[in-house]
Amino acid sequence: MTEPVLETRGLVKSFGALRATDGVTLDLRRGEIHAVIGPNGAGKSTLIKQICGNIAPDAGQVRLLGRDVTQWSTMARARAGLARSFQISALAMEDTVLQNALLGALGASGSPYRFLRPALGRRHLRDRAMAALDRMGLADLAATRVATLSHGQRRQLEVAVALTLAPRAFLMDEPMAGLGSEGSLALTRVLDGLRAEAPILLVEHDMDAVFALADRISVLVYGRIIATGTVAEIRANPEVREAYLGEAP
Amino acid sequence: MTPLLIVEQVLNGLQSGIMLFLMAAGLTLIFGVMGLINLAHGSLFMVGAFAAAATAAATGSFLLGLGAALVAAACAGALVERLVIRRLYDRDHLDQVLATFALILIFSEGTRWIFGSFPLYLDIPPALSGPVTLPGGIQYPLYRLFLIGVGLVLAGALFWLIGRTRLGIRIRAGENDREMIAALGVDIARLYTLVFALGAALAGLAGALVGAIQSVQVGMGEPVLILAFVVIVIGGIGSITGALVGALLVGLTDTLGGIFLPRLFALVMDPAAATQTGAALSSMAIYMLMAAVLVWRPTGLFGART
Amino acid sequence: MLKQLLASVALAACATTAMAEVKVGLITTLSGGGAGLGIDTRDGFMLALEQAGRDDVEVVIEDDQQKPDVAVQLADRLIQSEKVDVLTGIVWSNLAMAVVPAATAQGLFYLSTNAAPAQLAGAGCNPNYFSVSYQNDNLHEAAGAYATKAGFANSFILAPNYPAGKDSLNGFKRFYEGELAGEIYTDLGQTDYAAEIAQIRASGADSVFFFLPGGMGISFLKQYADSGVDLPLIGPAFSFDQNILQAVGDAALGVKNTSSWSKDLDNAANAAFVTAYSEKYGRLPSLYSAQGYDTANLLLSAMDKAEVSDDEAFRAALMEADFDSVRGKFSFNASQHPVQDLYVREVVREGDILTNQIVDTAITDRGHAYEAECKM
Amino acid sequence: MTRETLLNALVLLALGLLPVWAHLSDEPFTITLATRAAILALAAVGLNIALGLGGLVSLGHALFFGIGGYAMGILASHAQDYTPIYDGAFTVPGTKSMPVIWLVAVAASAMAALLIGLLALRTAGVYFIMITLAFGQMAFFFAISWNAYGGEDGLSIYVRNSFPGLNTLVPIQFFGLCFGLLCLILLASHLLARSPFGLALNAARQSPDRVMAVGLDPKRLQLVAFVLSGAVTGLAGALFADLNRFVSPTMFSWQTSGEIMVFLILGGVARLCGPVIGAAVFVLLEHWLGGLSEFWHIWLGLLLLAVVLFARGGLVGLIAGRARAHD
Repeated sequence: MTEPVLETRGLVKSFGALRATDGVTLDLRRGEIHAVIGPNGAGKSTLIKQICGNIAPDAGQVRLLGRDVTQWSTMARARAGLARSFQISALAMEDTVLQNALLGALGASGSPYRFLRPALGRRHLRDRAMAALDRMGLADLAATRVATLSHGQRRQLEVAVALTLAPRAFLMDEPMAGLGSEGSLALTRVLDGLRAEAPILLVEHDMDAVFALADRISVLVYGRIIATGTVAEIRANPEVREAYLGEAP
Repeated sequence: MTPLLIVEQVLNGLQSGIMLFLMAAGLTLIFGVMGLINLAHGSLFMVGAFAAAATAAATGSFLLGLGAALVAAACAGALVERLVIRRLYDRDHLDQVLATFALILIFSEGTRWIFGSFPLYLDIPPALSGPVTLPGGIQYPLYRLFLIGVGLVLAGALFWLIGRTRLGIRIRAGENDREMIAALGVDIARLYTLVFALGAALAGLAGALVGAIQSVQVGMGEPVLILAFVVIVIGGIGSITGALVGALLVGLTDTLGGIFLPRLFALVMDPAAATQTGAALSSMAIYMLMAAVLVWRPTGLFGART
Repeated sequence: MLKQLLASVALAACATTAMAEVKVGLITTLSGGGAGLGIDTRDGFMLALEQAGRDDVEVVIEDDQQKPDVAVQLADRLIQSEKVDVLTGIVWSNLAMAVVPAATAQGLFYLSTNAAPAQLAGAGCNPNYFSVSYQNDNLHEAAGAYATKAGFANSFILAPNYPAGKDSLNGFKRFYEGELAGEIYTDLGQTDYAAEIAQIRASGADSVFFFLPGGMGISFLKQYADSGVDLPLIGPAFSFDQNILQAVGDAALGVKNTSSWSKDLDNAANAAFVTAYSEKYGRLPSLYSAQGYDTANLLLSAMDKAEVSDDEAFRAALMEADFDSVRGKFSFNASQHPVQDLYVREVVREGDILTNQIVDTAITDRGHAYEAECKM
Repeated sequence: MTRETLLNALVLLALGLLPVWAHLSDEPFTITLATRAAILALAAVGLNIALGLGGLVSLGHALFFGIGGYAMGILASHAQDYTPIYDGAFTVPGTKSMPVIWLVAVAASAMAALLIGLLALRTAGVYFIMITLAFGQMAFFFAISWNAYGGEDGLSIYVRNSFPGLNTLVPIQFFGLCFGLLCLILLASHLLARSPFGLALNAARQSPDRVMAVGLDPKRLQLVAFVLSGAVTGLAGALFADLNRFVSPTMFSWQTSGEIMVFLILGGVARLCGPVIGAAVFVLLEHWLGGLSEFWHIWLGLLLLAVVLFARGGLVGLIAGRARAHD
């Protein structure tokens, strides 16, 4: 078997007495969508932050493309090919859609210290940004300010920015949150097509989307993975039903 | 340098620190509760001193002067809060800096307009003047002991107010979550005015207390303001404990630095050069302390970690 | 080039009016914490003009806010737009250093009502620069002379850590023959002197000399009086000026200070000045008022003898100092600084108010220490 | 956008032409005022890079202004006294040449900005405001007690420094020099705002998390902005010193920092010509109000208050409407 693209090994993070993640081990393989689900307070945010490098784990490892990146900064991980989208969208609200996409392209180019020629005049940046916008159906809105976009459009832009990075792995933090059923459906289609380019670690509350998309699902409860498996396996797992699905009416 | 002299200088450091605390406490409360940078806090210090001097001159009573300082500063604070500051809570720090910078100009020149360009007279009441002999034979001005005492009592009262009373609970709630105290049915606008007036009153009182041994003049507030900012930044903005610790640190550094640095330099250079180098460095000492603290702990000693 | 321009303007003026007008630019501090000094300077200066009742002097008054860059701007404006002939009025040495060299280089006369830094007295002296006040070191020198005369042998001296402070202590030491119990430079603008007073107490000194102008002096005097240290204090007049004394209160009583002028100086010009000033402004004059008054009278006396457009003649007329100084005898030395007596005053209470009384003369006919350096 | 472009053009045209008119009608002081406005505007343009684009509220920009000023003062005073600055293994002479002075001013203030930025950018928000203030105060007290260069008295330079091919003593020529530099730096800052760096910096101010997520380091972007900003303000300081032919610690005072910030906010933060309008209006007010009343600070204060409370976005915002994204 080839090496997983992204992998965590026994990630532990405590806040005082609370163990937010308690030895989380999971992997993301080429071509798959791996969903992480769990009730509120299960430690999903803490897990994401450790994978992205926002917080350092007390113990354990994060590996990206076979390299131990646990000590790496967020920026270094992004440059190494890990793209993320934010649960609460973290776009530059005063800027246009295109400028936000350009930022991604600029990040991918790795050389932001160019001071005189306009960013828009740089062909390779612009093409890359427009391609991503096009794919998310945002090309027509390129000149629109993000602040005036609808919630759903901002979600799409989040994904578009991630796309500009041409990453080796996606980490998506509840991309469906707040989208209507139509929006979810559209995004589901996009993500479905994306997995061929780079695998997606999908942290999501929307069960319909998860069950529609995921090749594998891991269930996080109280900081621990209690089960990992295919959709069918997870549906059938009694422990999961009791701990998690059981709670949801 | 005798141990007695060192003890005396430590007392001096404590005294200036505790007065700084009165300034810094209001500043840090106002920042903690309302998220506001108030550059005009020094003006309230000045208002207190002028009110005290004018009242004491008219009535001959220092005590009445202190009362007037409290009332005048609190009123000025409440007024400014209602007219100006209230509109700045949801603005960024930049607007707050500019607006309160404008307030300094208005307060300073307004005071000069009313009281003229010459310093006012405010003296220590006879009952508190002159030195007393402390154990160990230290001759120490009674008034400075009085300042330490008043400062400690006020600090205690403030800790009690914040920690033990309903108002304190609301203030602390306000620091954590504005929406929550609105949900609790507290009238936020009133709470803010009250906190601002409280901070102003503390500054005004400090101005009057210190004014008795200093020069009551226009512009007296700004040096203290900058020191008070240094204090709350060292202590961690929003923390009363931090303000106390920061104030004492700054007071002691400032006082002791001025004495020991020249002596330190005298060990390695000739006396005249040492005196000047030491004096130069000691005037920079508290800023170096502040920079060092911030580099070490970017949110101050007792500030909330982000 | 500019000088030519000015000359031609003056010529044009001559053609229209019978008498040559003199235009004076008075730059002084009228706002902010140091405004009191500038206001006194202005009031003294204007009183003299008013008394003379002349219409051939025009004064343009500007507020420098005690900021050097503002002073420079104002000087530029007065020179370029108002085309003044004479500049005067600056209180502070650092502002004078910013304005005077450039102004005199452009051919204007500068008559100093107060600030007279060493640079302008010595190597930097200029034919167009006259100090009507003193040389900055003078009052400190007088204090040193008095300390020696009074038999003090172990003085503790302190001043703020800036050039005028250093000049002050050097000036004191120039005429002081005893030992130093200690020498301290404080922060500029410092308000608390507890630490310094403790050092004074511990030093075993027999007297204290201090130079702390403005609010610093008020703070120091109050705190010193309250500390129980009862060593005799000596200082230059700046901390005992008429306007400041009331704010210091009884803490200043009995303190000796040195000055080139006092309101009780016994001469007719002074008596008339004090009366007129008090009547007009409702307060007693200060040293700054007196210097402003003298400067205006000096200017008027020179105008009677020469045209301001004639540099050489006007300079000679100024040098004569043919006016009734409120300081009694007054003359200029070769570097165009006063030669005058320096007095010791004591703070006394007169009725409701505190004021100064002359008790001694510290130095007679004092010029200044930098004369040899002035090549003019 | 067009309305603001028009306004910018008008403002620059007015600032550029007024002195020409003044020169022709022999009003040299008007030229001096315009020069002052242009130089102060340049200082604020510098701050605008850090504050407007980078969101770094620095209350310590007087430090760079002062360093620029002292660079001029030190170099020129040594040249004027014919004493070398350093005379050891090799000799460093003073100079009266503006280009050299500018270069030194820019390099020195950029170095200072780099060092201070490295430390100060560990903090954020109010702490950043305060730590920059603290560094400014440190420099202020240092300058006061720096006897070798005049301490509190400052340094006087008797003759304005020279620029090849110009007679800088002629007011209109010196103005032209300052105005030319202002326009050049405005153009540069216009380009900067649209450049890849400007884009990234702008995003770093609004959403540092996003910037990190695309692999860029927001702190480093801000540090570079701070250095550029300090360098421009330092250049303005050197010019200001040359305008006055004088430097003093006042240039380092926190009020100077406050005033530079006032120019910017009065005109409009993050607007290309905001600093220019702010500085010009401030200089005019100072000149007019100062002549009207001894207590003109009160009116200035009230006016500033009115701008903050009722004219958000400063004067440019008032005239040209809300800021738009750069495109």
